[in-house]
Amino acid sequence: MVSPVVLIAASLGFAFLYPLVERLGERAATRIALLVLAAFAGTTAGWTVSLIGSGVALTADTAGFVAPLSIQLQVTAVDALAMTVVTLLALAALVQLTERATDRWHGKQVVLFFVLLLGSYGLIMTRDLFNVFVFMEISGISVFGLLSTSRDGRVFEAGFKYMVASGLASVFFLIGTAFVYRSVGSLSIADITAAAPVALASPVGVMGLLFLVTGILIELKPAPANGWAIDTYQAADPGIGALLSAVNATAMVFVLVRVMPILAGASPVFVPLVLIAGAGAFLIPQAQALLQESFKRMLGYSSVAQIGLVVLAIVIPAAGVPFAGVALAVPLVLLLNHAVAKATLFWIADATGDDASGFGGSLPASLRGRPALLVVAAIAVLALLGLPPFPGFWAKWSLVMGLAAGGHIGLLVVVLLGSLLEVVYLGRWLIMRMRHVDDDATVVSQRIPADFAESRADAVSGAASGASDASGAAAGAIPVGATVSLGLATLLMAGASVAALLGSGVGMPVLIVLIGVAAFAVLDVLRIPLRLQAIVAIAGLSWWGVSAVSGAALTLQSGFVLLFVGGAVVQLVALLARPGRRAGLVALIVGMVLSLAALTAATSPLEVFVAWELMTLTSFFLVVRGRFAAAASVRYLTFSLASALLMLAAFSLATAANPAFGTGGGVIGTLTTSVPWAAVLLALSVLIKLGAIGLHIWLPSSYAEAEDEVSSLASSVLSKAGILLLFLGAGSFAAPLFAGVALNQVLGWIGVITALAGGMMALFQEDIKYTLAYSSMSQLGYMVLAFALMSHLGWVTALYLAVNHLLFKGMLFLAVAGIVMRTGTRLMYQMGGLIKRMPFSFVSVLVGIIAVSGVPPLAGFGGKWLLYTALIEQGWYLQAALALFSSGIAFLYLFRLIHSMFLGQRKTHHDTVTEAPAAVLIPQFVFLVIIIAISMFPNLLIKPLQTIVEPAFASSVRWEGYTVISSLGYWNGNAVMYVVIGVFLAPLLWLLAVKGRTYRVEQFNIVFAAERPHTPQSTHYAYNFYGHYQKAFGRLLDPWVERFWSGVSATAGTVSQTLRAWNTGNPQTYALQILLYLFLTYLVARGGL
Amino acid sequence: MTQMILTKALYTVISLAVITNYALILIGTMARIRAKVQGRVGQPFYQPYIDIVKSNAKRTSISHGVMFFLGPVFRLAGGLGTYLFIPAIFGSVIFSNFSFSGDLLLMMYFIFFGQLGMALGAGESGHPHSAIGVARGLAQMTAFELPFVLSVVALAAQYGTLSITEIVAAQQGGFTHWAAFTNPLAMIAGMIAFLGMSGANPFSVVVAPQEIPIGPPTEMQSSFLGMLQTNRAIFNGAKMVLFMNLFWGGAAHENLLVAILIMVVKTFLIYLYVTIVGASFPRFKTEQSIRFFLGVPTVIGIAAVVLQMV
Amino acid sequence: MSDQHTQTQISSAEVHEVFADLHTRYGVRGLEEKRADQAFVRTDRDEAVAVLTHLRDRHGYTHLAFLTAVDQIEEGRFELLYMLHNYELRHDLGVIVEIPREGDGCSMDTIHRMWPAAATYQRELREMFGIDFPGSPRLHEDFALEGWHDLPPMRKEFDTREYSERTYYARPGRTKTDTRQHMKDTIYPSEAETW
Amino acid sequence: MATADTQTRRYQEPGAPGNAAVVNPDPRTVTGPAGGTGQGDVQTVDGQLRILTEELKLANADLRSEDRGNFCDHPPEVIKPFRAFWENFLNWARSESLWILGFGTGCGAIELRPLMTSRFDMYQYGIQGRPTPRQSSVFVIGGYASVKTMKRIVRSYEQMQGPKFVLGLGSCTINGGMYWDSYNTVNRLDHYIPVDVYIAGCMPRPEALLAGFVKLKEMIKRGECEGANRYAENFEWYKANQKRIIKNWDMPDYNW
Amino acid sequence: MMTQILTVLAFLLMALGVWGLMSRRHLIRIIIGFSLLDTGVHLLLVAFGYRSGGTAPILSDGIGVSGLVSGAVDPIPSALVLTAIVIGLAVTALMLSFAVRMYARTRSIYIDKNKELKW
Repeated sequence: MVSPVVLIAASLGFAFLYPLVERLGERAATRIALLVLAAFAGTTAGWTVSLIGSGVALTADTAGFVAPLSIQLQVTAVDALAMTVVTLLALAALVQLTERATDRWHGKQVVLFFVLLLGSYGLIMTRDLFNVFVFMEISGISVFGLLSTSRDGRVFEAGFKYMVASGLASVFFLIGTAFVYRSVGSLSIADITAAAPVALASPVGVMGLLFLVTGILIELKPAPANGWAIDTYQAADPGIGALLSAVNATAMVFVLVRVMPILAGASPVFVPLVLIAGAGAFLIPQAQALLQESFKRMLGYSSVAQIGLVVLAIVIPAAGVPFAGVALAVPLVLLLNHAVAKATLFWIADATGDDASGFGGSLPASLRGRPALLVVAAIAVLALLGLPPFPGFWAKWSLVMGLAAGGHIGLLVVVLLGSLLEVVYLGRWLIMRMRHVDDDATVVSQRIPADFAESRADAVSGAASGASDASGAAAGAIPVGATVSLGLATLLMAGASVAALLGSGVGMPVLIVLIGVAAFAVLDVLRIPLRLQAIVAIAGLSWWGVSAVSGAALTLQSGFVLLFVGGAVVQLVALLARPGRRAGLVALIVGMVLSLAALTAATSPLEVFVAWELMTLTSFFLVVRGRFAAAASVRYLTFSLASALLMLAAFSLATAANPAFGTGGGVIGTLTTSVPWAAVLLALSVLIKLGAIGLHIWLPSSYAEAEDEVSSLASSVLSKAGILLLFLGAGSFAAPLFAGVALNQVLGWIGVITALAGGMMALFQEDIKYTLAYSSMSQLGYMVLAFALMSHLGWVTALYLAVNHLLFKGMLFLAVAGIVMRTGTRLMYQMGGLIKRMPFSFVSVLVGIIAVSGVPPLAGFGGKWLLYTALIEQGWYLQAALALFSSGIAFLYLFRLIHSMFLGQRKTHHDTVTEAPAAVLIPQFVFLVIIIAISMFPNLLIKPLQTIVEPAFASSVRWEGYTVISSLGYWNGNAVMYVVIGVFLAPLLWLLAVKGRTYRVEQFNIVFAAERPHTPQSTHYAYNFYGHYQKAFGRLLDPWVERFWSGVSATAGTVSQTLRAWNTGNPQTYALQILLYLFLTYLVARGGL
Repeated sequence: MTQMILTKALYTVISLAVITNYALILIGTMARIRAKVQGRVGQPFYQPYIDIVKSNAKRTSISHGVMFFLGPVFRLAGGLGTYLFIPAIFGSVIFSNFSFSGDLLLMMYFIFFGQLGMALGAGESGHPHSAIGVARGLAQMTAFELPFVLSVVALAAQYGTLSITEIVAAQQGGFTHWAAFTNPLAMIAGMIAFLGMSGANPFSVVVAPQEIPIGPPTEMQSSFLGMLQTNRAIFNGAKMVLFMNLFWGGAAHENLLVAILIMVVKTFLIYLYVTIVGASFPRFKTEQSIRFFLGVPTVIGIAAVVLQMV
Repeated sequence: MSDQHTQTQISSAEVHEVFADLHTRYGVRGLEEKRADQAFVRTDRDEAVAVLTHLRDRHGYTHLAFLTAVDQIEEGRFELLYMLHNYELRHDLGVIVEIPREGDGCSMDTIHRMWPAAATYQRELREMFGIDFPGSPRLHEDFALEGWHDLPPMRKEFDTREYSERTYYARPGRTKTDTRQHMKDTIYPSEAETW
Repeated sequence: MATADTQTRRYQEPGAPGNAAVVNPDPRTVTGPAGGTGQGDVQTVDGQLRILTEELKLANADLRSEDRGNFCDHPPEVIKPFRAFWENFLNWARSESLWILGFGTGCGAIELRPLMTSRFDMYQYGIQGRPTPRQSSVFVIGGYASVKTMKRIVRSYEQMQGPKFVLGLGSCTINGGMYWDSYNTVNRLDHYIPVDVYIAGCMPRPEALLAGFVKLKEMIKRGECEGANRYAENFEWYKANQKRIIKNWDMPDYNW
Repeated sequence: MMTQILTVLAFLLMALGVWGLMSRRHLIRIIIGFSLLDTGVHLLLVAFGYRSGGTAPILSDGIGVSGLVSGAVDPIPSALVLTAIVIGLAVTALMLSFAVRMYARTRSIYIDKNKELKW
């Protein structure tokens, strides 16, 4: 095996030789440099393989002595792995760097680059304290040198600050080293570690170690003493930034890893000290990054934050499922995940030349129309956010589990909060890059032209244009070098992800999600048209769904699989109406459906969470495709991931209390926890996903601004995930929480208020998709209410409502999709009179709204009957009354919907509108037939649902023929249907018999106070249809929730503003901050003043 | 089986004939009583019949489309259905109608059936006033629905059932057993809601003839109008019978004719109450009536429900 | 109080003062004092707008009560009458402007910029007399008549009876009786004595 | 009833000028719709007046082209009454349920109001007001009809569903009354819409109006009020008359 | 004793350096302060390696390895200091060069005119 010394020597040697090599010509020299790097990579990879196999470390002593006299270099498997990744990233970085370098700097840059590499290797391998200092300085000097090659003139200022700070850090480190040496008499880390409990436990020793660790921490750029580092990231060329973040920082972390045993041995104060430092370093920059206007600076904040997280992970023994038992696996994976992702992002900033960040319509949509780059960027961002299937996810999971298991609740909060902030700014960046060029990223509610003018262009939904046509962003060619670097990094990430995924122990369903997405992504790459993809997806999903449930008994799991897969398959037919290609659409839909299915099949909390996250991600990328969905998808991502993080917290708390938590899977009550807080967090998480009142502000715009087919899927299928989770966690909610009030009672009230508020808000929407979105919110409220009853009838109702909602909301959204497709507007008052042009759509909407509003004889009434019976049975009288009231409200907005679109006056320019395409109609009529069937024969649906609920509750209703009888009342859907047919036919026949000659006249042939109507626009009563309702309720209808969240957002902004003002840009301030940091560590170590 | 169906059909026809004729005569009589109060001769008590015949005798009619055509059919079907889901006379086989198909909840939701159909028909007429009337009507409907629902829930809680027959059964044995006296708060809330339901003053803004000529049926004429007039009678009858059943002990006697007489008297009084209130108060604006219903009557309803809970 | 309100606050001398001012400035002539609170003056077409502006801004005649025209067909001209009112003095001042009846001369400067309401009067005058007010808003839209194509009906050369007979199918057999006489003779013969 | 009759007689002596009491002029006897060169002749303006196209659809030629699709183009049709007994029964119902269109076309409308009061109590005769032409069966033309109002009268009349009846109230509807030589008031209402009963006077009192209604009821019961059919039969003639005076015809040829 | 004096001196020097670093606006003076700080640290290292009365840790013929171990001052700090001085020099040089570039860019040698990057 190659000795570690060789690597150091080779780096140094090559750096010195490079000027000679350069004489061979620039290209040749670059190639040789790359070859050398490749050889390094081969070496380190070789080490990794053999060391993992053997499990021992590779040691080399220099200068012919043995330790402690000599400087010892040592490589463990972890080190080797890190070095491999660092080398590979360096390889990628070199490609990128040499291409971007100016002539003036070219050769020198390579030399400095190799010196930096040398320093990094050294930092990782050395086991000598002073040698650490040397390598630190070597890295530092090479970084300063590299910095000065940047194009941005401000880099000197930044570099100067860096030098001051790094100089101070060196001083601390040296002082510390000196103290340690004085106390121990050796510089070998192994010796010091051994001697630490005795020799360094004295105040002097601790003082020395304090200097030492502060020096190391400063080098790790911990907030709040890291302004200089941020400035550097901002000013440096992105390539250099990538090196700094990926290579240098990674190596520095290893110093801490080396020193940690010494610290831990010397004094118990150091572990909390480093934990606090790590927590601060993680949380503060996340907050500071919120308002950044420079992407590089934002990445800088993110980098330092990530290192903070790694520092935390180094200290906390992780107890989660993945990588259990492998020492340092969590920090290492976090670190490497960060290194690769961050380098990628820096290179993307370089490739697109786009250094803007923040949120606003003027920002460039620089990734639009560059699918490959977008995928790479998305992977990097997701990996950085610690989302599955990227390695960081598993590490974060373990870390959080470890935190909970260790009882570090405060740190848990810090990690989750920091992660959420990171989601906000990184997600925002990604969304702004990939948004449609027309989108000014302000759309979170309906848009109505100020003059009520008919303007087609304005209101055309995203669906009308699609993603593929958008190429407004000037897509300059990406340099070859960047392509190679990004490709390499992405491959690295992909490989790591696959490895981590396979090692994580998650089951097949989760893997199938990824395989599905990947398969359809391949179809996209092969430029297969959308229709073909849709057919493949329909066939595949049908086959998969059938094979998943065939033969299985009807349980919650198979029931929901049927619901998810069946609902999605039917709606996928609508995609056949869209010609051309839509990159990613089918892949993401398939991914979403499969992840929903995976959710049902999950057998451990980890699997549940992975499936949940995958569902969130796929749906997020579906939502963001909408033409004006930027602002909406920011909300969607933020709230969805907040929900996920809450769930993570809940799971970690529950697992900490009960290691057997959540194993089993797919049955009611799997996720039952007896920890009250875990139950509350779980409920909150689900409530966010269900758009419960107060947490709903993401829902309307996300559903409405997504593409039309996506809206339909999201509203009808996706929204049921929350319901599934409620059932999975069912047992958690019944236990009394405080003052004898159980969580389910709170849930019930939240449910009914959501139902009412959603309906109220739907009343006043002009935009049809917003109406339906709010309607979904309201309907989900009903489901929560029914579920919260915790009774047999309640649960049957919840499931019944879920099925019913899937059917009618799918129908309505698809019908609306067809109408929007044909009329080119989403504003209801711009439609009207379409019944004659689109009769089939009308029938579908009519049946849909009858089903929603619960008017007998259609199936909706079954849901209402069950609901009120269940509510009154449980003594929830007021809830029952409120639910009935909101069902009246539902009737109102639904009538408005059908009236404004189909009845009233048809606009002259809609005279030639044709019926929606068959592909859009077919799924609607499939649903319609199902609705009619279960209306005629309610037992077809209710009985299976009873079977599903049976394991939890004994049946409380009985059947007599078609009559379902509860303790309160009865309902015979079949008889009602016949009576209705009877009472309908009798008057109809009478009318046909007695009516005189009937003339079919047009809509303008109305009595109009002896005038004639002027134009259809001025005759169609649709705008502000329920103005009087608004008037009656007055201030009650003010957007309180919106205001609250705006307040939260503004507060976060203020906090961020305040925090970032700390980084004044003055090196002297920074120096002072570093001194204060030292003082602070001293205070923490002392345990206060 | 066939015989059973035929018998049921016959009973249905009898039941419908009784309620239709009774309600028509009631409307005519009430108009005449109102005229007398105003010092007029007033229209003949059979004027509603003439009007319906006249409407149906129109030689031409116009239709704005399928939904316009079907709107009155829906409306009448809603009225018929509402009546047919209520057991009109307690204990009578002939007048039990189709109450076996569902309970109070079915009836409450079936009211929407006719409203929806009519609203659709009115909507397709393309007349803005129709749409305005519908918007007002629906808004007002949801508003009075709240006190009504509260009173119904209070009743359901009181009697532990949602079956109308059982609610009536529980009220037998003297007027002190009537829900009106055992649960007066629910009765008050329900009877106030009934004012809104009947659409008389002060809640007649839906049809406001001067402002939005006649509201939803602005475009309805000829046979369509005739159906609406018929429905007005049946639907009114159904609602009065419902309220009689819910709060006023229903109509029960071993002798069917006496039972019908009881029904006639009780519904007459209920209708008289609506007429008196209607004659005494001016019309509310929509938002005023919404606020009204969501105010005092709702509070009374909540009180009724809370009384059942404690 | 109410007396003060109804009584004019201006003396004849003051009216003369105003007139003198207008006379010297714009050559306004022909002062006629019809009542204590009402006077008329005449001015030339070219000076009219200036006179009106002056009256409005300097003499407090801020209100345009009405604007109408009188067809002086015998003299071949229209008399436009701008009736102004002074709220403080409670005084009406009519400004009479003579314009030719025929041809291009049958037009007048618009005053809708001084009194926006004047536009409506001017529309009416355009429709009923055919007087043009170039620049006045919506001047050529129908005002009281819908789709009138004949001579402007208020011009005296327009024979309304002839037009009616030509257009509206007079019912034969219509006789004309003096109403007063008819009532005396036929309807209320007994009461007629008491009138 | 008797009171009303007496009062009618009291103020409407037959033979008085313009006091045609109750007349029922048939337009065909005055100026026939077919041919003729007299004063009441159809003046086809430049031969442009074509109401019906070859397919017997209304041409709606005066509408803007984009408006045409918004209106029905079916011409009115004559609808034969039923036979003896049944039609008599229906006519009885029609006569006992007279719903007036609430459209005061002229100053005479003021005389309609007292009918609702307790003193005259029109309800006892089965008469009541209705705010929309769709549901009304009687159109009371309240006095003079200017050209502008005529346009609205035509619209509203056509929007009523047959059988429908017209009461001409006041002398102006008969021969123009005091506006007989006005440039914008029609002289003979029956040239534009079929009139069933005229009530002469300027103004007639409510009693006269009631007498007119009674007369109308009698006529309906006798089956004499076929104005709607007359209108359909002589549609082109009526239309020509209407279009002759209504110059800006921005409505369909038949308003349905 | 010597060690203590040297240590105190080293810390004084460091304090002086820090003071210079923190209080001066002129870039060159800051760098001088920085150098003082460095020197202080070097002194500290030397002080920690000092052994009272010890000889220079030079391996010569007169003194054997054992004598060196017992009699000489600790050689490692000295070696470290040598390295540190070299590194310090390099850093100082870089700092100076950066200062020059900063001056070239902003035409100001004062630190508060050279803080474009912030927040």
